[in-house]
Amino acid sequence: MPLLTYLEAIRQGIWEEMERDPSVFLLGEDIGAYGGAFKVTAGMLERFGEERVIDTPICESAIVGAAVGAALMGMRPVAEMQFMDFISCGFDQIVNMAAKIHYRWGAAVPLVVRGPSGAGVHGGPFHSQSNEMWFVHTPGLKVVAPATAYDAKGLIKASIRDNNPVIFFEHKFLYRRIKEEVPSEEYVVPLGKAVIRREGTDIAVITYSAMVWTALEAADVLARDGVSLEVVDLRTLLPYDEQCVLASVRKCSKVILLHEDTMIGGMAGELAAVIAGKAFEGLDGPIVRVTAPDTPVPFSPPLEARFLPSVEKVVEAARQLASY
Amino acid sequence: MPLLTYLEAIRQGIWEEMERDPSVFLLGEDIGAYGGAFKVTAGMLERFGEERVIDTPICESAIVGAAVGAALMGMRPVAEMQFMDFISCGFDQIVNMAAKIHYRWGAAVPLVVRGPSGAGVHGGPFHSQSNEMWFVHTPGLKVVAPATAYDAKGLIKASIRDNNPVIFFEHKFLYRRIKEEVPSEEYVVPLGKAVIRREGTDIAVITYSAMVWTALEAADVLARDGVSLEVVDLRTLLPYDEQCVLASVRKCSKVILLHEDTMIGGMAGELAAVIAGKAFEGLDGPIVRVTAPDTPVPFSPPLEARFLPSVEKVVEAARQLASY
Amino acid sequence: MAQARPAKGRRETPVPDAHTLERMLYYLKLTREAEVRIDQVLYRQGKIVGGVYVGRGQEAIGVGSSIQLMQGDIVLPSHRDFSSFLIRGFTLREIFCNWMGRANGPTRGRDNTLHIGDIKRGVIPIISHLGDTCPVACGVAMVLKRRGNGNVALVHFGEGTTSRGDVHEAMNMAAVMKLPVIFICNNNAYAYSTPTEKQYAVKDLAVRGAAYGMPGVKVDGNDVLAVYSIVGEAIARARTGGGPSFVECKTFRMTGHSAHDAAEYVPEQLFTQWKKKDPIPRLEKALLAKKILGAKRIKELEEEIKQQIDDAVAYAEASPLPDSATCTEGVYCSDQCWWSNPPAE
Amino acid sequence: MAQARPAKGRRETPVPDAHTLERMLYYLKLTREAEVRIDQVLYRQGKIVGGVYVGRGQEAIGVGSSIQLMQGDIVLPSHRDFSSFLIRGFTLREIFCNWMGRANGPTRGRDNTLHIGDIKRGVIPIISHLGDTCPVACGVAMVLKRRGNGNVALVHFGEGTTSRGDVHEAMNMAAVMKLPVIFICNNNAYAYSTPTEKQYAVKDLAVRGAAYGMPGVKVDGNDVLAVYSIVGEAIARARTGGGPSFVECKTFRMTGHSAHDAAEYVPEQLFTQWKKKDPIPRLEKALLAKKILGAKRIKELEEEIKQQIDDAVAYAEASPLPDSATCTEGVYCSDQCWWSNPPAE
Ligand SMILES: Cc1ncc(C[n+]2csc(CCOP(=O)(O)OP(=O)(O)O)c2C)c(N)n1
Ligand SMILES: Cc1ncc(C[n+]2csc(CCOP(=O)(O)OP(=O)(O)O)c2C)c(N)n1
Ligand SMILES: [Mg+2]
Ligand SMILES: [Mg+2]
Repeated sequence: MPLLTYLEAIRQGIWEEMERDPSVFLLGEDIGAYGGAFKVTAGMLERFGEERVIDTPICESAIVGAAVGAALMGMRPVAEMQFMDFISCGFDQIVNMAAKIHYRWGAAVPLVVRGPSGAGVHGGPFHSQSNEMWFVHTPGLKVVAPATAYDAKGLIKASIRDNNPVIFFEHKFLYRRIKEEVPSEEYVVPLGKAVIRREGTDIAVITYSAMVWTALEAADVLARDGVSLEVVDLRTLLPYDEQCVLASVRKCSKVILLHEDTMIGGMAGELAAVIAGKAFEGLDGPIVRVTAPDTPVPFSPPLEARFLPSVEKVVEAARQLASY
Repeated sequence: MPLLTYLEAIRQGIWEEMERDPSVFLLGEDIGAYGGAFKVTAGMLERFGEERVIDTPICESAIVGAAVGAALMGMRPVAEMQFMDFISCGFDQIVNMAAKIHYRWGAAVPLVVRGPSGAGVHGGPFHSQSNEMWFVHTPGLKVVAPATAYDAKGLIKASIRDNNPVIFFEHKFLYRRIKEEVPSEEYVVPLGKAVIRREGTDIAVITYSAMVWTALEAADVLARDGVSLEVVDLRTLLPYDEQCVLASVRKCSKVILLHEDTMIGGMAGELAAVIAGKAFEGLDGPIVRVTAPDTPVPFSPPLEARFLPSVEKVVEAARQLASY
Repeated sequence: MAQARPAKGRRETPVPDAHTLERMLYYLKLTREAEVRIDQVLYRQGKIVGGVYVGRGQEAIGVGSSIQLMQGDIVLPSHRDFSSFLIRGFTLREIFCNWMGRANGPTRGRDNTLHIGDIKRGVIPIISHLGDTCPVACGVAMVLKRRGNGNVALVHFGEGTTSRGDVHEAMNMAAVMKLPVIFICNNNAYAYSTPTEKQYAVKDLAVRGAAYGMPGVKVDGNDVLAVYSIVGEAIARARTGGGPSFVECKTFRMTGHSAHDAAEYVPEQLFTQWKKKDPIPRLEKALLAKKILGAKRIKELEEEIKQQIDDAVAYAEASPLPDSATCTEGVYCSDQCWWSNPPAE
Repeated sequence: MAQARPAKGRRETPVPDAHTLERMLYYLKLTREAEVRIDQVLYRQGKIVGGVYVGRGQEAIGVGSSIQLMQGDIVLPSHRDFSSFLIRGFTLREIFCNWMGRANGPTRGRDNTLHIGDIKRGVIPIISHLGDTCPVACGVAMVLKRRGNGNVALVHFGEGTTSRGDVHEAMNMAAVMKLPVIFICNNNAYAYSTPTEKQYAVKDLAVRGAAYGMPGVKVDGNDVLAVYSIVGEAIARARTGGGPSFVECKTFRMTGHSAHDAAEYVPEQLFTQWKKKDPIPRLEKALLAKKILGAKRIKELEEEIKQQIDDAVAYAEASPLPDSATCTEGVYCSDQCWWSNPPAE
């Protein structure tokens, strides 16, 4: 199997869907000749032409709105946000136009809004955000956040084929840091299905995106002192895989909810409610959240390091919880 | 004490702050001669003049952005969204410009963005939304949602005096349905402090805004069959009063989290995480969420009635939980 | 509707034939009467709840524009373009069912007023958030252009809406990409209570066209024939690869902003002045003068219109409200749930 | 800085005196050298991390504009207007500390590049979200207008940024309210990799002024004297109640979009053409010819500039990085936490 980076896997997934389905097309800023700020769409203009790889002016709201219009006409647009931080400029079109059309008048809106999100590259407050919760809280959307190259490819393909608006959060820190063997045979990873990255018995760590790797490292460390972590990668945040989460919690009876996003109103809250509501009897200890603090993402490396949940923080939280 | 509606209380609060502090001014659509779509600012143009009651074109992003600019100059702008649904059009200026300035370079941004939110008046999907969580999840903002006329006045005054951007959610269903005696003496209700609306012993119901009244009605019903509800009104959602919430939960050992907003990613999740994290030992039953379903707000009365959490739904949930 | 064919070269100003003229008068009168029934009767009877917006006095804009659309064209009406829905084939029964929140209305009671859409009939509805349909029209036009059948997208919005960023982003994008979309501003002098001088600082919004590199023209929005020809030219240009246009239709809102608004802020004489420019008598007189229609035929049309409205209202009132259980259906498009516009395979 | 006084009537085109001319040359050279140090030296040494944007070749816009500001005026520079910060009194030490994320930089390491602000010194920084400072400038101008001291707000943005809705909403609002704000478009021919023909469909963006009812003029952005007079006229108009203006400064980005971008998409000859129009030698020649400055004085300035930059870089490198514990401080403005710009009581 060929070795692909997380970024190459996304490119290949989009590429295959473009080959497979002429209704798939791309729009965004600098995605054509330049291939995108991170080169995700490199080579696509040459292969698919200007009609299917469309450079736009700087207008996120019009980019998303145009994607909705094209989707209503039966196309499958994939819109790139140069950074997912800038999705706030197209926010209204996503939450009010795209998300509600099917419920209101029954038209399918098959589109994907994708782009790089997350911190760890010293991008500062406006190039490092994790903005998934605005959309997880919006009925009618689907929200995806892959952690591995295999999933990134399989999930972008599934997202493009989905008949609903999908907000696809790629983690820029993983783009070139992860290299995996990815099968060249056709496959998709279904939306809404979590996966257990590591089997464990003592504490379930529910997480997604880059933090999956942090959790796995922490699991290695803890294994040495006999604490067994189970690591659940949600992969899709909306709809999320409640059954998988509850099963893992019931099995381990203790749970840590981990994400890079800030704490208040973060995904950990939603998961805590579902767990404390439906797996209450199964809980042998408090539900623990390990997340970023409630601040913007600071720029300077020492501050950013403090902002990001680390292996150390997960290990410490797990040790405390294990001894509860 | 004079009887005031919820709406009149807000008007009086704004009016008093305008009288007290010349740096307070208003901007928004149709707020001047017309007095606003709901007449909250009626009479203010006549009293305070065009320099302090500014009608704007239809441009929510520029309205919020201009409020930020004025706030940076030492003013205390109060911007009206004709409906809080339309705050999505000024979203980027709130979450990226207003919320992060103090953290980034230490300048105070004392502004209020206020307007009518919530359902129950057959407004349909775009005039009925509860959009508080986008802002509860944004560090640097404060989020307020009063349930009573007394609080509405005291909280709008406190919000105007606060040195941070405050998003103030008025519930349009309460505007004219609530009439209370409101003291004419000067008072403010501090941000960040919840209040116990009704003392109880069996189940704590944590809620805010219009649902406070639903909870109180449910408490009356349940009192008859000997189930005692304690009703906590958060009043401020960010920062929220963790101590009050935890104390009430520990006292009752069972909790229902109630809001009109949709469930996934709603405030109930955040509260569940804090409770299951910090009051775990105090819990004698699963954490129960009673919220709207995860759909847009439907228009037709039977659908809207089904959408809204009702006294019946709270009563039923409480009976089940009581018998747990 | 005729098939759109990309004409060779730029067309000359289109002139409506007698049949089209009669249809225009018919739709003007039907729209006027249907809306009167809505805000003067049903709303006051409490049979329509929530917000009620009508386009009284400005019916000529929707009629003069949509009447020219061909199969495959898409219109994105504003909240005051009732006529566009009728012309594109929505029945009065469907429309009244939607206004009354009935289960068998096009939105199944989920959305209100004219938030009615159907891609097959070429209508994409507004959302309340003003201006949001302008970028959507660009996306529609991207697809129409690529398909190469000479189809166009028509998007209507009020003059107040032009202050929103989305309108700007869309007009600029359409100009850069030479998209076949016609931006039609229904300038009715007020945005809720806000007069134009508090909305923009130019005499005519038509000048905005030049700011994007597209033709910008103003037209008497109360003259359905003038709208027909000016919008017709823009449509012809768009069909033949000439790109987008901006048309400012000057008209007047002959009601309050919505049914609950008495419009006390509007100087009375403005209503009386504009009453004289009512587009319906204007067309009627012209057709009678030109002997294109006789008084008798007009009577027939009015009879027919009254009957249709009575029928539609009765039908809607007799129709069921939605089962509350359906509240949670159809949030997502899956095989189980969605009732129209499947995505093309 | 002199005190702004609302002059009676409209001023004639302003002409810089000898002292101002020297300062302009000084700031041009200082900006050029400081930015060369940043992207050619410190970035390559890995001493500056994250995104690095410079304004090489377009320094005349910031210099020719900000040099005219008076006490109480506010400038909102773009990400390429390094000179505006210097002219308004930020020290090189402060600026380099910020670029290097030091604890004693103006943002205490929380934000990067030129995201540096201080109301007392009349600078409000951009956020990365392009165009967002335009509405902010309107709010600033509302306050300045009300105070009546003849102060103005100056906001810079690139030509690509004009495609964003916020710029439109702000320009329209400013025109309607006759706000004392000058919208300055630094048109450097590219937005990242996007050339102007993919950004807008007009020859000159200056025509946008007319779309809002404000003067719109274009000027050679590489001619600091031309910028000085054209922007000066706009400032004079704004100071005396004449309202907003739009100025399009034609220039060229002599680097990649950021330090990591080789700009292979830019035809080589464009760089060579624009090299000839470099604003710095242009002013230097003019001043030498007019004998306003001698070669010796210029040498002195260059010496001084080099020393200042060396000092600032050394100072920044010797400055501490922030204590990680401060990460959670200052999210809110309360008595405990906030270090500048207390709201006026
Ligand atoms: C983004 C947004 N802001 C505010 C409103 C509230 N609102 C509804 S209609 C209206 C006036 C619209 O004026 P105009 O665009 O001229 O259309 P008209 O109603 O006059 O036809 C306003 C302010 C809205 N629907 N959307
Ligand atoms: C809303 C938004 N979209 C996209 C970006 C990414 N981005 C940063 S700079 C830039 C190009 C800006 O071009 P222009 O406005 O011409 O300014 P220039 O860099 O040429 O000075 C882009 C697309 C952004 N920062 N903000
Ligand atoms: Mg109007
Ligand atoms: Mg540029």
